[in-house]
Parts: sequence; structure tokens; C-alpha cells
Amino acid sequence: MREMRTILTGFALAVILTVLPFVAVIGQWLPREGTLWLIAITAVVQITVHLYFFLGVEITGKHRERLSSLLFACVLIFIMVGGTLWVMGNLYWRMM
Amino acid sequence: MTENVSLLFGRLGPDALPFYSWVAFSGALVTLAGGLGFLILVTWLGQWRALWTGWLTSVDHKRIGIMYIVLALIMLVRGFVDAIMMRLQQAMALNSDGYLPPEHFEQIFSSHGTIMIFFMAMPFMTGLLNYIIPLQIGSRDVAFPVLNAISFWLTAAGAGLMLISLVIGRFSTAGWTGYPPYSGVEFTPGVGVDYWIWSILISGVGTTMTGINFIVTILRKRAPGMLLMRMPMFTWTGLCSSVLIIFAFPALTVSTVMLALDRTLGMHFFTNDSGGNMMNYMNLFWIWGHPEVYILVLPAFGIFSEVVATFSSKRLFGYPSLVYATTVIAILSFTVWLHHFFTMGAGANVNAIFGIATMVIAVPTGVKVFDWLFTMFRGRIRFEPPMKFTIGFMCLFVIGGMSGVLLAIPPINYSTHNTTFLVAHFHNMIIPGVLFGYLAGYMYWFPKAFGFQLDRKWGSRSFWFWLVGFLLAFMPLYALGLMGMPRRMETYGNPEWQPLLIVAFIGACLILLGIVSLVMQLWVSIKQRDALKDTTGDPWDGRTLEWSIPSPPPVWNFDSVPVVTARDAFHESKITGVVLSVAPEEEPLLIPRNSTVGPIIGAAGFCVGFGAVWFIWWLMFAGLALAIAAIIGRSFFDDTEVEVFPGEGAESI
Amino acid sequence: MKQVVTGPIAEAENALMWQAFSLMLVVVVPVILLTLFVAWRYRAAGGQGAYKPDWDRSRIIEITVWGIPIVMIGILATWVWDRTHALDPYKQLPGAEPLRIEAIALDWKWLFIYPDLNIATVNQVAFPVEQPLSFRITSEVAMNSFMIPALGGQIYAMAGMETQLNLQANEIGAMQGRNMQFSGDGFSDQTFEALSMSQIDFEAWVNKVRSGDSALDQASFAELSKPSIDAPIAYFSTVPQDFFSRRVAHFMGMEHEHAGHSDGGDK
Amino acid sequence: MIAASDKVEEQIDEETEFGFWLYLMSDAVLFSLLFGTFAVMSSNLAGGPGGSALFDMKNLATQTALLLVSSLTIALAHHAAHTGHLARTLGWLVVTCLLGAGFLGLEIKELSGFVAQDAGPGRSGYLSAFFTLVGTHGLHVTAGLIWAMTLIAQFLIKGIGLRMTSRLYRLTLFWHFLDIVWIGVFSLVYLPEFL
Ligand code: HEA
Ligand code: HEA
Ligand code: CUA
Ligand SMILES: [Cu+2]
Repeated sequence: MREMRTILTGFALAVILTVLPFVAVIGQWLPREGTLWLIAITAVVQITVHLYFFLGVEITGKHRERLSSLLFACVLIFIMVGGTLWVMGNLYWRMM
Repeated sequence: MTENVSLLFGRLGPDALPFYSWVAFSGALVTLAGGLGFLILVTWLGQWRALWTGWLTSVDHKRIGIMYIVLALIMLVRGFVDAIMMRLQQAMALNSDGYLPPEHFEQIFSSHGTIMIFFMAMPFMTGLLNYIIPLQIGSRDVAFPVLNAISFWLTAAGAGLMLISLVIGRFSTAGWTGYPPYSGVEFTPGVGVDYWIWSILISGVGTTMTGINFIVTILRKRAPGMLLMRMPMFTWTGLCSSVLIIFAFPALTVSTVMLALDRTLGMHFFTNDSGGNMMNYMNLFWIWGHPEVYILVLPAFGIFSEVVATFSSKRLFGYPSLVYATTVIAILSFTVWLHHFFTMGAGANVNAIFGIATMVIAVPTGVKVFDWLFTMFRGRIRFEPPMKFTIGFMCLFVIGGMSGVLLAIPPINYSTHNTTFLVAHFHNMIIPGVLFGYLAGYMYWFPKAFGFQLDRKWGSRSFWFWLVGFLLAFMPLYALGLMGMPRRMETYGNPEWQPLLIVAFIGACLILLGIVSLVMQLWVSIKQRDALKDTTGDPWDGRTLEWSIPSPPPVWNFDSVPVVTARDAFHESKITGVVLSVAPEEEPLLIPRNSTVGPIIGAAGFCVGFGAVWFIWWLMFAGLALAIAAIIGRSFFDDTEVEVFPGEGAESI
Repeated sequence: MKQVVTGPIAEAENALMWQAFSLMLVVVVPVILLTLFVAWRYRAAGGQGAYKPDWDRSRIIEITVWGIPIVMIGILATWVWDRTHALDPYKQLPGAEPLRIEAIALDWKWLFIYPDLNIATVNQVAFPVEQPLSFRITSEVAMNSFMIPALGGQIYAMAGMETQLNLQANEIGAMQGRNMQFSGDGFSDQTFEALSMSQIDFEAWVNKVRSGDSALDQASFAELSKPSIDAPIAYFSTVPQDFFSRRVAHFMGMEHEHAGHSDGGDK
Repeated sequence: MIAASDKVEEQIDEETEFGFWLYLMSDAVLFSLLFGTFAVMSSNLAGGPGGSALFDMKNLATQTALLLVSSLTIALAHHAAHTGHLARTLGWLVVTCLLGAGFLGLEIKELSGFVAQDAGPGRSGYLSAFFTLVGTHGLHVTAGLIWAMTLIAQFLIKGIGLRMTSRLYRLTLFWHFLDIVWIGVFSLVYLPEFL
């Protein structure tokens, strides 16, 4: 199962990836756009960190199905949410 | 909210009783009489204990499957009565009010659509999946038997809410799609829409769990040697449907919960004012709604595949193609939802892209039709009733598919959307596609479940009535749609429409004869069950594992787990003479014990729904607490299995 | 009302329909006939065909059965792309300057405003034949769908939003238009008269509307907004400036309130 | 009771874990659609207050910290159970519950504060979407807490076994999943409002 080392590494990474966007927002040391990008990137990386270190999503090994079902879910989420934003944005633009 | 809400009864008062119209009143009476009649019958026969231990608390997938189908049957009576009432109304209502007041007509089309999709087709499909899939993959049960019972009971709770709305209060008038802002409190106060929301929400939870259950069952509990590419087509389609379920149903949950929040807590997701956006409801609803129609039709495709191979006495043509086509349809079905609202006003790029995506589904679907055709080619076709339904399906479904493709072309959709052309399209998919499929499956697997065959003559009669009835009832609607007749019309002033509407009414009457024939078939067969007995377990010269065991199967399904070496495993073993399963195992088998958790959670779900509909908050929270307590209580309970010894004459269905 | 009138949009949509229909028949009719033929020829009781129980694959057939639908959908897809852009309801029709008409869906009737003529009507809309029409559409109530079947096209009407539809009539005549989207008890009767007339008749009609003495204002709009079934045709000889836009903006307004109280054109 | 062999037990657990994972995928879609809806409605203020007028950085940071640490403690609880230390398992589980309860308490305080300022969920489309998204996450956390407390009771009664460890493992998955959702919440809903 998961070793103590894995847990602690995961936690350390998560802390860094959480603190970073918070500090950036509080300190305002980047232009607005830049901070938004930073938030987005750290969020995606941190989600990956959680998935890998805590949720047992791995490329090989006994939980392989987790990765494939997760990827499938991601594709569908991309279609649904991306589609929603596209469609609703287009409608908004045509009706306002 | 201006209504009086009392602590004890919420907004439930004496005016909830259906004394507002004689039609509603008689409907309520029939519902009550049906329920009471059933209770009296069971009491009179002294069968309560047998019913409770044999069925209601059973976690055997076969019994749960049968209960699902019985539920579907009860609901279909309601659904059909609604349908024929609408047809009669429209046949009469030229420049007059017909016999139904508008508000009643609206409840009828709403409940017809809701019942048919959620409480007729879905349970029917789930019932067939339940009964057949474990048998087809050589498994002793589904992965989570108790969860399976809970799913069933939640579905039943939803159906119960749906039925009780006829007696206490009213049902929604907003159609099966419940579009806001019309379905919001501003335009439809009262309990109707709430009944709609909670009945589908509660059954939707059950459906999601069914989806999970069957994915795990199919991926984990196959007999040794049953590779994915050796699975029977019905199992494949069941898998794809289950995948669609777990990914599509959240969209239904989200859209209906938000509607409920708007209605009960005064939020503004979909209201006209205060920053609501009703377009997002349609968006979310159809993200679920479109996959839903494939959730229904894919298993039917699976049944047709089994039936066509068995009754052509031939291997299924193009099995890999059929598998790929199924998965492609499943994935594509998530990319087309906008075709239900081309006329909302999106730009040409959006409409064109969704239109093209929609039409692309015709490719894999066409492949399937051709593969069935070539399965028949060079076969030895036996025209048993299931096969008749299959051939009828192939001829009619392509017509409905064609009208679907026409609707998918946005400029054509602009003039056919919301007309009866659309009504004709989807009945043309659902009746020959979904319903014929399920009926074929019912007649095909009935001998497996009950140990005797169904009468052939009445089966054929039923088929012909359905076929002709369907053509008469729905072909005129294509023409009417092109003449500009909108759907959901209570009255109309165009005399040109009436003749066609009368034809449609006659068609519905023929369909009624088709249903009567089904009942007759069942009746006649039960009376002659000794003559129709199936002693071999394999009445059709079947090809898949479910036919390798006795009819009806023992509780543990397989005396010993079969070892699969080829695609049509049972057919293969009949040819090579290799026995699939060796002698019964010496070890006792563990079979899950009956559990009361299912009925309890079903009752809890009903309370939650009823409380939420009527604002009886204590009831809602009591139901919630009961459900949580039941789950927690159960988790403390370890002794969940009993031993059985195959080979000993244990009782079976 | 006889729906004999047609216009360029209806004609184009119809033509596309028949075109697509005919193309698909090329496949669908053979499929149906083949199904029946094969079923009959290979019937167990006395069929003629050879029996090959293990025959389950054929490269050529596989390619054909994937190929035919792909080609058909390929053709259809190009039509879809082209026609959807050409027949975008927002796209103005070529020709003369369009007549601007604003339509507001109410329970259960239609209010039409002619912003350039400064008049408004209920449940009747008239326009000169062969002149492009440009509708702006909204709703005060539940979602509606605006359609004049004889002229083709259909588009939703939603509160706080504006959609557009461009139509044209090629012949003189009377048509029926209506709400296509179920919206409550009066839905079945929520129709309006659409009259296409010669330029001269149209001018006379406008004068007739103008000669009345009722103005569209807060009071009369509030009265009109009350739900009613099968409301009679009515005329308003004057309309406040930007009435339509203000009705749209009303729902997006800053005030926290529930719609239903009708203050014709605040903000 | 018949003691099922460990192998069978393990297979059953594996199936349950897979089923639970599928449930999480389904729930992920649900949350994604809530996020999508939130994005669609994010400018529908209808004259009401927006996030920048409402949100409090200290509160947000505390909530985030509590949840983040709880994801460590629950992992430690599972590790302890897996290596057979009952007392340690219980200890970490209790700490997790406390952290989770702290998070919930802050959330309830924050949301009821909004309601008191006439910025409740009925105020605008934006606030409806906000309350529903954050509230759904909060409800999940509540469910996780009830689950964790049930497990504590069961550990006390049944001690550590394969089945109990597997149950705890599923709770761990659930808890980490909620943490992921929270990453989405603070990144998409909260932080941009402070810019
Ligand atoms: C599964 C879906 C389903 C099915 C089967 C049907 C079947 C039928 N439908 Fe329905 N219909 C809908 C789904 C369905 N419908 C939906 C979604 C709507 C839209 C609602 C809305 O507007 O919101 C609608 C609307 C609709 C309308 C309204 C049209 C309008 O808007 O103007 C009408 C009008 O007459 C109609 C008629 C019929 C008729 C006559 C049948 C009959 O032909 C068929 C009768 C069928 C049965 C009674 C079921 C038979 C089942 C069995 C026989 C099982 C037997 C099983 C065993 C023996 C084990 N339907
Ligand atoms: C089981 C149910 C089912 C099925 C299978 C389908 C299948 C399809 N549907 Fe249908 N549909 C519904 C049930 C179904 N539908 C329902 C219930 C509604 C309305 C709900 C409501 O509003 O109340 C609806 C509404 C609906 C709309 C919205 C219309 C509107 O609201 O204006 C559209 C538009 O694109 C559409 C299209 C299609 C298409 C393209 C297919 C395709 O999948 C069909 C593919 C099949 C074929 C094409 C036939 C076989 C193919 C060949 C033989 C190959 C050769 C042919 C060609 C290349 C063309 N459907
Ligand atoms: Cu569409 Cu605002
Ligand atoms: Cu669809």
C-alpha cells in the first residue's frame, strides 16, 4: 500500500501548491492575468498530486482501471463543461 | 410563498383531493382500487409471508429483475391510459374543448412522457439487465446484491410518488422535460412540478447505483475465459448503457435539484428575473436527456442481436463491428445534446457543428442494421414472435432514424421543431426500437425465467396489432407536423387536421389490442404451462450461457462456474461436446441473505419525496434519517450470507 | 386560415428537406426491402437460400456497411454546414430595407410593435408582400417559440433576452402564426393572424391602426399582461420610444423583485 | 458466521473499491456541472453583492488549511490501520473528524453571515450558484464526517480487520476527492475575487 514516504511527499507538495496561489493573491506581486494563470496551473498540478499520491491513480499496477475511468470521465467532463460554456456563451452573445 | 404551510401537514390540505374533475377523480379511484385490490388479494391468499421473504426482501438478481418488470407493467397501464386519452382528446377537439380541460390534458402528457421514460422503459430495461446479464456472463450474482435491491426500491419509491400524485394533489403540467421558467413557482405554483422533480430524482439515485453495479458486475464477475470480446452482445450493450448512466445522470440530478431549489428556496437559477438563466436548464437537461435515449435503446439493440442470431441459427455477423459501433454510439451520444434546442438562437457555427455531430450517429447505427441484416443472410430463420418483432423493428426503425436525421439538420429543424413531426420521430424510435426490443426480450427469455414457453399465436397477434397500430397512430403525425401542428395541443381550429388525428386514434386502439393480446398470451400460457413446459433449459437452441442451465435457474445460477473458450460459449459446447461446467462443487456456496434494507430505504425515499413535495419537513428529515440509519445499521451487521448446497433440491423460482 | 402563402425561407427549408429525404431514401428503401427479402428467402420453413451457420465476417461487406453511411453523412454534413449558415435566422434577407417588427410574447397572446411606425398591435401582424421582415422577439412570461409555419423558421422567445428572425412572404394572403412552445393553459389558442398585403393595403392598415385612440403605456400594458385566453385583436396608435428594449432590460434590472408586476417601461 | 477465506474477502473488497471509484467519477461529473453552472452565472449579480464584497481571506485560508491537513491525517489513519495499529488509527480518525468539523463550522459561519447581510441564495443567480456549489461540497463533508464517526465506532467494536481497513480506505478516497473539489472551489470561486 502507500508508504509513509508517499503520504508525506504528497502532503508537502500539496502544501506548497496551496500556499503559492494564496500568497500570490495576497501579495499581488503579479499582474492580474498572471495571478489567474498561476492559480489555474497550481490547481491543476495539485489535483494531479492528490490523484497520484492519495487516490492511488497510477499508470500501471493494480489500479490501472482507475486511470482509464478517470481519463474517460475527464473527456466527458471536458465535453459537457466545455460545451456548456461554449453554448451558453454563444447564446449570451446572440441575445444581449 | 403565500401558501399556508403548517408544521404538521406542510401545505397538504383537503383541497389536495381530486374532486376538481371527474376524469381525475375516476383516475384516483382506479389507482386506489388497484392498490387496495392488491392488498386484499395478498391477504386473502395468505401470501404476505411468502411475498415478503420470497420477493420484497430478496436480493437475488433474478427476483429483483422480475420485480422491475412487474413494476414496468403496472406503470405501463397508466402510461397507456394516458396515451389513449390524449389521442381521444385530439381526435375530438376540433374547435371544441374535447372532454378534457386544459389543465388536465397538460397533466396527462406530462405524466405519460414521465412514466413511459422513467417508470416504464427504465425499469423494463433494468429488469432485463438484472435477470439476464449475470446468467450471460456465468456469474452467481451481481457485484452488489443489496445495493441492487436498494436501487429497485428507490425506483419503486419514485414510481409510488408518481402514482400517489393522482390521488393526493396534482401532477406537473410542464411536460416530461419540465422547462423553466414555466415550471418555476411563478407560473406553476402548487405541487405538480415538485412531484415530477422528486419522483425522477429519487428513482434517478437508484438508477445511478444500478449503473455502477452493472459496470462492476460485467467487468469483474465474468466466468473464466470470457474475454471482453467474447461477451454476448446484450452484455456489451448493458455495459455501455451502464457507463452512460453513471456519467449522464448527474446532469439530470443537477438540473432538477436546481429547479427544486428555485421552487422551494426561492433561488434564481432559471427564473426570468434576478439573474436566472433558463437556457442553462435546457442545456443541462439535454446533456442527460440525449444520452438517456441511448441508455434505453442500446440494450434493445443488444436483445435484437441475441434474437437475430438465435433465430437465424447462425453466428452474429460482424461481432467486432457491432461492439465498436455500440461504443462509438455511447461516446457520441454525449456530443449532440444541443439538437434539442437548435431554435434557441445559437449561432450558425454552433448549430451546424451539433447538427453534424448528431448525424454522425447514423453511421454506427446503420452499421448495426446492416450487421443484423447479414446475420439473417444465409441463415435458417425461424419466425418465432421475438424474431417477428426484430424484423418489424428493422423495417420501422430506419424510418424513424431518417426523420431523426432530418431533425438534425438545423434549417429543417426550425420548421419541424415542436411539431408533431418530432412526436412521430421519437415514438418511431421508441416503439419499434425500445419497446419492440424489450418485448422481444421478454418473449425470448420468459421460458428461462419461468420454465414454460409463451403462447406463439397470441404473441404473433400482438406483434401484428402493434405493427399496424403503430403505423396508423404515428405516421399521420409526420404529416400533421409538416402541416404545422404543434405538439401538446389541447384544442385546435384547423379542420384539415382532424381526419388524420382520428386515424391516429384508431391506431392507438389497435395498439390497445396489441396489449390485450400480450395479456391474453400470458394468460393462455399460464393456463397451459404444462404443455408449454421447457424441460431442456434451452428451448430456442440458444447460443449463450444462460441457456446452459435449467429453466428456471437455481438461486445460485450455476452449479459450478463454467469455463468459456469461445464467443457463443454454449453453442460451441453443444458442437464440441465439451461440458461447460464440471460437477457441482463440494464446498457449500455462499448466497447473500435476504435484507430488509431495500424496502426500508425505499420507504425512506418515499417519505423524503413526499415530505419535500408537500413541505412536510419533519417527514422529509425523518425519511433521510431513516435511510442513513438503515445504511449505518447494516454496516454493523456482518452475517450477511447463508450457505447453500448445489445439487440438493433447494427451492428456486 | 389557409396556409398557401410561402416565402424564401419556407421554400429553402422545404427544398432542403426534400433533398435530404430523397438522398436518404436511396439507402433506407433498399434496407427495408432487403430485410423483407432476406427474411423470406432464408426462412427455415422452405426457404431457398444456402445455409452457412458459421459465416460471420466479410471484409468487403464490412467496408461497404461502414462506407455507405459515411459517404451519405459526408454529403449531408456539407449541406448542413452550408445551409445552416445561409439560413441563420439572424441573417437579414437581401433586397429592400427590412421592415422592423418587435414581438413580445404574453400570456397567452402576442404583442407586435412597429418601432419605425410607432404603432403596436395584439394578435395580428401585417406586412407588405415581398419585403424582408426583421423580427426582434422576447417574452414577458414563460419561454415561447415564435413561428409562422407558412413562412418557415421558428425561434424561442425568452424574458430578458432578445432573439431575431428574418422572414419574407412572397404572396399576398392570410396566415396563422403561433407560439409553438407549451406555456400553459392558453397555449392551444395562442395564435395570431399574419397578413401579407400589397404596399397600398399595408399603408391603409397602418392608418387604420393609427386612427385608434389607445396608446400603449404602462396602464394599458399592465392590463394586457394579465393572462387571457384567445384575446381579441387590438391596436395601439402610439408606442413609447424603445419600449421593446426596455421590456428586455427590465428583467436584467437592478431591482430585486419578482416579475409579474408590470410597470411598462421603467428604468 | 462462516469465515470467508481472505482471498474471497479481498476480491470482494477490490470490487467494492472499484464500484466506489465509479461513484466518485459520477460525482466528479456532478461537481463539474455545478462548476460549469457557476461559471455561467458568475456575472448574474442582479444588483446584489459579488464575491469580492463578501469573501474573507482569513476565513478562506483557515478553511483550506484545515481541509488540507485533514487529508494528511486521514491518510495517516489509513496507514495505521493498514499496519495494524488500532489506537493510532482511532487517534488520526478523531483528529480528522475535528479538522473536518472545524472546516464545516467555518463554512456555516461564513454562509450564515452572507444570509444575514441579505446576500442569501435567493438574492441573485450568482449567489444561488455559489451557495449550491459550496453547499454541495459542505454536504459531502458532512456525509464524510458521519461516515468517519461510524467507522470509529466500528473500529472500537470490531477491531482492525481486512474488511474494516477496506472501509476506511474508501472513506480515504472520498475524503481526498472532496479535497480535490475544494481545490476547484478556492481556485475558481474564491481566489479570483480577491484580485
Ligand atoms: C418510452 C416512451 C414512450 C412510449 C412507449 C410511448 C407510447 C405511446 N405514446 Fe407517447 N410520449 C412519450 C414517450 C412514449 N410514448 C414522451 C416522452 C412524450 C412527450 C411528453 C411531453 O410532451 O412532455 C410522449 C407524448 C405523447 C403524446 C403527446 C403528443 C403531443 O405532444 O401532442 C401522444 C399523443 O397521443 C402520445 C401517444 C402515445 C401512444 C398512443 C403510445 C402507445 O402507442 C404505446 C402504448 C405503449 C404502451 C402501453 C407500453 C407497452 C409496453 C408493454 C406492452 C410492455 C408489456 C410488458 C410485458 C408483457 C412484460 N405520446
Ligand atoms: C430511443 C430513442 C431515440 C433514438 C434512438 C433517437 C435517435 C436519433 N434522434 Fe431522436 N429523439 C428522441 C428519441 C430518440 N432519438 C426523443 C425522445 C426526442 C424528443 C424529446 C422531446 O423533445 O420530448 C428526440 C428528439 C430528437 C431531436 C430534436 C428535435 C427537436 O426537438 O426539434 C433530434 C434532432 O436532431 C433527433 C435526432 C435523432 C437522430 C439523428 C437519431 C439517430 O440516432 C438515428 C440513427 C439511425 C438511423 C439513421 C437509421 C439507421 C441507419 C441506416 C440504415 C444507415 C443509412 C442512413 C443514413 C446515412 C441516414 N432526435
Ligand atoms: Cu439569453 Cu439573457
Ligand atoms: Cu437527442
